[in-house]
Amino acid sequence: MGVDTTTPTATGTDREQIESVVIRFAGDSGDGMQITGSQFTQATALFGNDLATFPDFPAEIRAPAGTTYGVSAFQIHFGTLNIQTSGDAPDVLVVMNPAALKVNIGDLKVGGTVVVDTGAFQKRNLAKAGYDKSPLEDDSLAPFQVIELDISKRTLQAVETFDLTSKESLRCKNFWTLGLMLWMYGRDRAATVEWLQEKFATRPEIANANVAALNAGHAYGETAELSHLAAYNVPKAHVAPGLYRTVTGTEALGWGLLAGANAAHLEILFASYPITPASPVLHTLARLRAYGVTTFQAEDEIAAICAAIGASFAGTLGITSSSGPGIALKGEALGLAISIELPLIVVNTQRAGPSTGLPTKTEQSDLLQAVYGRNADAPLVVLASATPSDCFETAIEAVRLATKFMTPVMLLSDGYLANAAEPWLIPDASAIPDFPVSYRTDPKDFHPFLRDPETLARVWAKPGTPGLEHRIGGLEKDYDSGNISYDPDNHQRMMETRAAKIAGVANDIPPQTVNVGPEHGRLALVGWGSTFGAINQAVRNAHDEGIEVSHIHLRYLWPFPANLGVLLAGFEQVIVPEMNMGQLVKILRSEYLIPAEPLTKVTGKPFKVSEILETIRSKSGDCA
Amino acid sequence: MGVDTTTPTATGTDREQIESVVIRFAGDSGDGMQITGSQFTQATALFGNDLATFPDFPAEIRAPAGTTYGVSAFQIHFGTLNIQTSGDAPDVLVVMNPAALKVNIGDLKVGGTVVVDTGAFQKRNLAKAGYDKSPLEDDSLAPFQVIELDISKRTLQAVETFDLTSKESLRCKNFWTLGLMLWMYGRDRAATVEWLQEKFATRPEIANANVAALNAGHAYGETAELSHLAAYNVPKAHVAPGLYRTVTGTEALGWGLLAGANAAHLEILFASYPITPASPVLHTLARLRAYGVTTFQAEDEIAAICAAIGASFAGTLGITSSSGPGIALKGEALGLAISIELPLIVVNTQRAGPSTGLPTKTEQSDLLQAVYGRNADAPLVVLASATPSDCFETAIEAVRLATKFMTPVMLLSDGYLANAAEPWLIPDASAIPDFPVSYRTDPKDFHPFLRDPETLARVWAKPGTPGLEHRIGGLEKDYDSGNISYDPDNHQRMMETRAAKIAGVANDIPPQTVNVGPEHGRLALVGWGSTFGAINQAVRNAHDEGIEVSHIHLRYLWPFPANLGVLLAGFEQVIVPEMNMGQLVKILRSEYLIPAEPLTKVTGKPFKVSEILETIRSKSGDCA
Amino acid sequence: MTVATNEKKTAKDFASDQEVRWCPGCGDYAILKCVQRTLADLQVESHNTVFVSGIGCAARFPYYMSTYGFHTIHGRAPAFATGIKTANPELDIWIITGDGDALSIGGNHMIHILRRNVDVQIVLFNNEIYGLTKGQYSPTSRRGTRSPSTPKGSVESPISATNLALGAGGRFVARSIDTSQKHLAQTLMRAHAHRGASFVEVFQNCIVFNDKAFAHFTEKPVAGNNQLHLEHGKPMLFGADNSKGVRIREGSNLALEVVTIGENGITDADILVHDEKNRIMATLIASLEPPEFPVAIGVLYCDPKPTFGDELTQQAEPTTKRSRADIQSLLESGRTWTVAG
Amino acid sequence: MTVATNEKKTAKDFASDQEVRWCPGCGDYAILKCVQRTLADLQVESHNTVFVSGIGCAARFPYYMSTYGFHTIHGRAPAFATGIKTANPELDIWIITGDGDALSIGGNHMIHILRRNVDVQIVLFNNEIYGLTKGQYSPTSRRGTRSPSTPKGSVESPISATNLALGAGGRFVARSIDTSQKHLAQTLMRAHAHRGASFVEVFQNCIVFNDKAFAHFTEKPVAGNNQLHLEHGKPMLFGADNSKGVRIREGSNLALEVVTIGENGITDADILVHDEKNRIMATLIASLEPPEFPVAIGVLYCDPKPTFGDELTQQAEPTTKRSRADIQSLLESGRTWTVAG
Ligand SMILES: Cc1ncc(C[n+]2csc(CCOP(=O)(O)OP(=O)(O)O)c2C)c(N)n1
Ligand SMILES: Cc1ncc(C[n+]2csc(CCOP(=O)(O)OP(=O)(O)O)c2C)c(N)n1
Ligand code: SF4
Ligand code: SF4
Ligand SMILES: [Mg+2]
Ligand SMILES: [Mg+2]
Repeated sequence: MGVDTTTPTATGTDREQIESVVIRFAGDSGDGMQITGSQFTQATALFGNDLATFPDFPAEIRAPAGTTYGVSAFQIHFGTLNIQTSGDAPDVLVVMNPAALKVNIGDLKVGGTVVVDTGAFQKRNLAKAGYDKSPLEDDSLAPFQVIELDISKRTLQAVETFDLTSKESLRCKNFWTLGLMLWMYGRDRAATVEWLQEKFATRPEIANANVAALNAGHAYGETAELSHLAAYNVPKAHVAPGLYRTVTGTEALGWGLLAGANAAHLEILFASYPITPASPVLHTLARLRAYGVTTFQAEDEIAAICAAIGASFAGTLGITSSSGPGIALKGEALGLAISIELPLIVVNTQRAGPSTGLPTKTEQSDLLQAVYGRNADAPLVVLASATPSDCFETAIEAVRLATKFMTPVMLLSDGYLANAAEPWLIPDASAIPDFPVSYRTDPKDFHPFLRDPETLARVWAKPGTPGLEHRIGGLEKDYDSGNISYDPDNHQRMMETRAAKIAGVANDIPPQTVNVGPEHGRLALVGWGSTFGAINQAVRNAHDEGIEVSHIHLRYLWPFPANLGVLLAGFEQVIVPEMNMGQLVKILRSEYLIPAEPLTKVTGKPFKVSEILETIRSKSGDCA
Repeated sequence: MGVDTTTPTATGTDREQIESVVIRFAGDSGDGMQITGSQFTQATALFGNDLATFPDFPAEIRAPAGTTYGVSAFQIHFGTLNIQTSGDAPDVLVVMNPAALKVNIGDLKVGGTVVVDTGAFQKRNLAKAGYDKSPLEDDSLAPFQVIELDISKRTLQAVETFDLTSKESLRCKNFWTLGLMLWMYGRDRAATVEWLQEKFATRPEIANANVAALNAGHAYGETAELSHLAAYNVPKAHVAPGLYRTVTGTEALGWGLLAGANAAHLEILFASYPITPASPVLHTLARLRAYGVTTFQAEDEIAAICAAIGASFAGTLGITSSSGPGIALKGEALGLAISIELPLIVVNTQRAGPSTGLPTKTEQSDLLQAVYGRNADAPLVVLASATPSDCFETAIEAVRLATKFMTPVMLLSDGYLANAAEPWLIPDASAIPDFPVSYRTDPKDFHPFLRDPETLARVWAKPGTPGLEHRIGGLEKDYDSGNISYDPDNHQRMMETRAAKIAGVANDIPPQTVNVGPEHGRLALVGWGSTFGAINQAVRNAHDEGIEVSHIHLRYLWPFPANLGVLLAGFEQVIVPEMNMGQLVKILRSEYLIPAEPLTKVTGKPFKVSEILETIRSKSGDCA
Repeated sequence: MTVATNEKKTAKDFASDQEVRWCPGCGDYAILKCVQRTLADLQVESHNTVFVSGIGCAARFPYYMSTYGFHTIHGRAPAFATGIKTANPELDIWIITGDGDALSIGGNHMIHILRRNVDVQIVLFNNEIYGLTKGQYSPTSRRGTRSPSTPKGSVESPISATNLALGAGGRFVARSIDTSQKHLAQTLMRAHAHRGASFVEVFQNCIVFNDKAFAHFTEKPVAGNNQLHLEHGKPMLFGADNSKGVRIREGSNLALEVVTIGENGITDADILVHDEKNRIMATLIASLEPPEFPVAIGVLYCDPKPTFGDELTQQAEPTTKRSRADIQSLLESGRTWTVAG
Repeated sequence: MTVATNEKKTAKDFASDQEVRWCPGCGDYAILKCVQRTLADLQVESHNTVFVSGIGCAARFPYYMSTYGFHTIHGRAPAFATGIKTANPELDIWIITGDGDALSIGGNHMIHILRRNVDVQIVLFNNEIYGLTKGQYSPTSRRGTRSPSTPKGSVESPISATNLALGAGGRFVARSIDTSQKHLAQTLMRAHAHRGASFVEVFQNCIVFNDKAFAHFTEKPVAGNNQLHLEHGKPMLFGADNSKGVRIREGSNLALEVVTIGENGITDADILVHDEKNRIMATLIASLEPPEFPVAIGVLYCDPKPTFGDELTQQAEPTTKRSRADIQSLLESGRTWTVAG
């Protein structure tokens, strides 16, 4: 291809400088919107913006073309400043067909831009989307800037010299669109060209046609006869120097587990049963065999956790992973792991419930299940990740705590985090502190429930070790020998010991800090998990408005950091925004007897910054 | 048999009158102590005492004879006044072998009486029990009144005329013992004789031999040369007039489910998988086919709850039952039942955990699991029974709420309640209010999520009804059509509706009352479940000591009665005694922000009255 | 919503008003059409018919039927169906399930519903893949299947749905193909006619994640040589003009071989005659696989015995005790005593 | 605690210090003794041996062994064992399970460990009852079993453990009897020798809740006529002086019959020769039952194939990437960019 794809100049156009923008690409499941979005993300990351993304898939694998429920969307928020969320509402909406317009137009900011492929607005598609007449022909789009382009036709023209079927040709239209958008924001095409050439290595004609479409879209921008086709410049973000990549929560979590196991000097048995949106963690780890990771797709979730516990019994790090309904199935076995005090990590990529619920939508409604969802008093450690890159950190921390305290750790992620991407300053792997496990080998005075007097962790004695043969199980064990014991006082003692061990984790984790705002004052927003970005941004915006408010983000959900009670007591009001009906708020109220109040949202969608900001405004009014 | 067994006279003995007594029968698993205990209970009930019992089985089916872990015990507390618990400590201990002495002597009140079968105190048995020398020969029993009798030998003599093997003959010794104890407390033998004749109808020689042993034991008392063999009179209790029987929690619960279904005009499908201590509920209902109860022993707990939900879908009352670990397995399916809003009753006969724990011991540690133990926000109704006879009432109430609100109801019992017996004023079945369900039949404007505007319950439309064909499932449903809906706002609305429906149950249940003591004041003890008796007695005793304290017993654990918050706010201190590590206390603190404090016990044994009384004393000191 | 009338129902009457949302080209469409047509042929009452499913692409099926439907949870449809049928034996129940739903998470419920012989029709859409979760290998996937969870290929041997069903004590075991509409309809009819648990494995093409998994015996050009259509009492002939057949290899201790009629003096009489009441024969032919053998299609085994429901009904007293007085007597059963007022 | 030494170990060395707590007279005692003796005969290392069990009377077994032991939860032992074996393929793993544990709640895990052919020995103590929960009928209980949950007798047909194992794809399926110490020991030896999932059903008497369930073929006087001891390559003879045999009934389409040597000209040569590599033959003889037939005892089927572990190992690269630098390269894989300082 003779066209130079590397220089993102905007010849002949005056680029307007803006600080940040939110773009949503929307089209049919078959239109390749996720690819368009991730390629745009890649180019934007390489350009040097900070960014956050939100891919939003339909529940159906491949819904019939043109239907509203088959619409797939990808939103990216990027800019010069710190980008915390994928954006409340798009500034720009790119729609590839009427259904995509129908589903998404309601979200577009008033005055925002909508780019429409008019070529897809035929009668049949309009009807499928439920339009009686074309919205392009009435004034329903009046509040917006509409850029009508026959992308379909222009794509076909761009690729007509290639030997493709007409279906194949039309499939290139997402790259035409991408080309145009890359031009519009002055981004480089080189990475996409490279990606296409690699992806379609065995079918170069497909690669070349897509590159041609990409370039044609770009060229269309350059030479656009349309005066209303503005171009923008979103300057690089000022971020710490170093080597970056984009990372999704899933990747970071998988790699974090590996890095943690590496620090613990352990191999991993990762046993799981597929379930949306948790399966990609399994897929990520399945590719890491050479790193000492064995993955096992079990016959169900129960078998998966049991195999993981078996692996931990054998001296490997057992990990299992699922989403809400699958986690529910693991409760009984989790109780066993707690009772026999073996390290285990249970990853829960939460989704919207109850029951099957909205499997592809996000929610953080499994906190109570994590903390309490088993028979009897069976305490464990619960952590949650805040952002895609934080998944890496929390996964390492999960391994550290599981092995140090010989305990199951529940690590909470969610559907939003799992799929969202952000730029990541790649950590220095050699700087991760080592925390090698030490197995018991000495038969002298051995019994399996010998405890470290400080952590109360029991010894880890793995089969294969001469002289340490022992039997464990879910019946109550004698404190002093590990044998079965029905003694009433021993049961009391063991219950207290298990509780004390987990409570003691509070002394092994960093004290809770305030992320933004004063250490005490009128109002604190306490959050956990993937609401981090939205809360953080809202609190910053509130500061800009002169409102005094603090953001406290909890990574440790059970036990809480030792100072949390005192910290929260320093605020007149505590608001707990959660994507559930109010779960953390229940635990905080119960533990600390503070009148914390919930701010809940259960639409299957992340919080908007504005929703939280509004609450801050009204609550700070309350205080004043 | 020529002996008159009907007159409980104590010729030639002056009976000392006492108000109440606690007797514990203890022996080898093979010694028939449970039968002895229940026969004594029967006779005592017929005599007219109030009573409470506590059978305590070993975990092993039939542990080797003579071992300490093979000891089986049965405790009965009976008297003239209201008997609330099976007694803190026995006044009289009857032991059939050294192991039974070893295990139980520590519980006997100082100055109490121990009746010993010296015939079982041979070397071998002493050794098996871990005695170096016979405790009858040192002064270890000095604090007690010891009645040494060679019961074994006397039994053999009593039955020698019957054609039994020597093993069979010796097996009669529990009836000899029973005869003696019946004499000692002036109880009638007739019921036991009748029971024996019925039980061994096909083997009359066994029946007759046991009757002979019974009579011989009784006669031994009558004619006892031993002056220290005192006889007692425990006068009848002053109880409401009417027809009585003894009832265990299991029987009452099973019959209550039936009575509830009858009031709802429903048949029952009771689907369960055996597990200690829940299986007897299955066994009880398996005998009620003629009453419209079908029982189904499923392949596992998951299949059991699914079959029960299926039955409810089909228009029958689906019930499932298990204990902690089995309930954990039902979490996922329970979420479905909540999501599709069908009536369902889940009975949890709790046992000591975590994991397999102490399967034959009691605990009430599944409250958090009941309220929160599922993925996502999935609210249901939780009730708990207080006493064996209360199991009947709560079971009816569970059916009423499940059908009225189209919701799963979790009904909590425990191992203690299930096995404990008490006298029961048989209720008037015709007085149970009718609450017939009405199925939807009208196809007009039908959809499956049409709601009663007041209760928010959806319609119950059962397959087989023409014109009401519909599809339901665990995916989120459209509020207005019941079809699958991925709409964000609809999800929010449905979440709120499900929560509001369950919250609304609070308005359909009686306001919380105070069981004993003032309506507000210094100190309230708030309990739930089988701790009722111990708390109640402790509070009454405290009153006798002049301490101001109230007892509030919760039948409704979720939602709470509407007035509970206000009621509790009226007390300076709230103490929550629970046989767990503190569960209800967490929920109360979180809901009402009151500084309720736990009083916990996790030994696998019920609270003693004295343990609670002590806490009352020290807490009332705190207030003063 | 369909109100029962006396008019003859057509396939359309069994379609719900919900849009069908499988991938274009998915084999599920053909099965749906065939089931709707079969119900019309049977003239069943839609209000007495219940479709029960677990979770998966296949399990969306009930939403597309105008009958009663219950989309339950993953793997548990047989348990729900057992409850429904036990509660109301009049209902005509179809279980729709996938290979993951039925044989991975749901394997236990499947073997137990077969063992109990609950009177339902079970239709297993076997696409040898987890469709809904985007293409992981399943228990029926062939060894070496590359999937997101097995990037280097799966190492497990697939389970045979029919062999498992036979091993579990199933009394009706059959096989058909999504696109073989006539054969599928006949097989579903047979399944419906059988009282007891009828197990039908349907080879179903997942065009997105496992396209052409069955092409080697379902595609027109190879179908004749690679499908053995079973008929009770008929010799097991196949191929062009029924020129080939299957027989027990002589002196082989129960192994089969393919022979050609006319070659080496072989006549129709040498060919194994299908006896659908013979469980061992069913077991033998269930394992036949190309290239050496054709795939056996049709009713492998059908040997009815009393159903779970029949036995329950037969054993149980009818419900005679419905009144409050009956409850009262129950409460008063056993030993009682009166405390005078 | 047993420290490995070079001295010859005896059965006693495999007993733990815990008191055995089954009911006096329980068949479990005999199996325990036999397993301990077999381990001594095999001279295995107790520290490399792991006994894994679920819940039930049988499942208490590990506590009584001096090896490593894991008493897990009800029905899931095969899943735990799969994890243990996959984590450390050097370990020698025995699964001890009951008929409820293995075939009721645990049926799914059982069929999947067999299908995957994980290299373990599975010993199923079949007493046709739930012992630990006090006597409810189990999936192997015969129809009509009166139990606390079936006061009028069970209505379900029992599942055949061996047929299910064969149907699930098990590669080693055998049967023995608690009290037949020699036979049981031999069978356990064979199971241990087989690489892959070895499934051994042991008929075990529950003296308390199901006494004499197997007496009709295990008690001395009837054992000869009612037990068929299988040996690979040997004709299926049984009875006094091996006077009877089993053969395929002529013209029967795969049905068996009992014949008497010498009668009607029948000789040893007419008798079916046991071929333990023949799955169909195993399926046929697994179903034989008194009074018409003897019960087949011994190795019904043994046809090894690569184990799950072998295949995993063979497929996988060895773990070469253990250093922090390897982790670093992984994090830096794919597209990266540098932001200058
Ligand atoms: C408890 C639970 N575990 C896992 C899942 C995720 N899941 C849904 S369908 C499915 C398997 C689908 O495969 P199959 O049954 O073969 O049906 P298909 O989609 O191929 O028709 C899985 C693993 C779930 N929904 N619930
Ligand atoms: C999850 C769970 N469900 C049920 C039980 C109760 N339970 C324990 S053992 C058992 C069955 C025992 O039967 P089997 O496996 O045949 O063993 P046996 O006692 O006869 O040796 C049951 C139902 C349990 N412990 N856990
Ligand atoms: S993923 Fe496969 S099985 Fe599922 S709908 Fe698409 S083509 Fe059909
Ligand atoms: S109940 Fe039966 S199986 Fe269990 S220990 Fe006793 S005799 Fe053995
Ligand atoms: Mg499939
Ligand atoms: Mg058993």
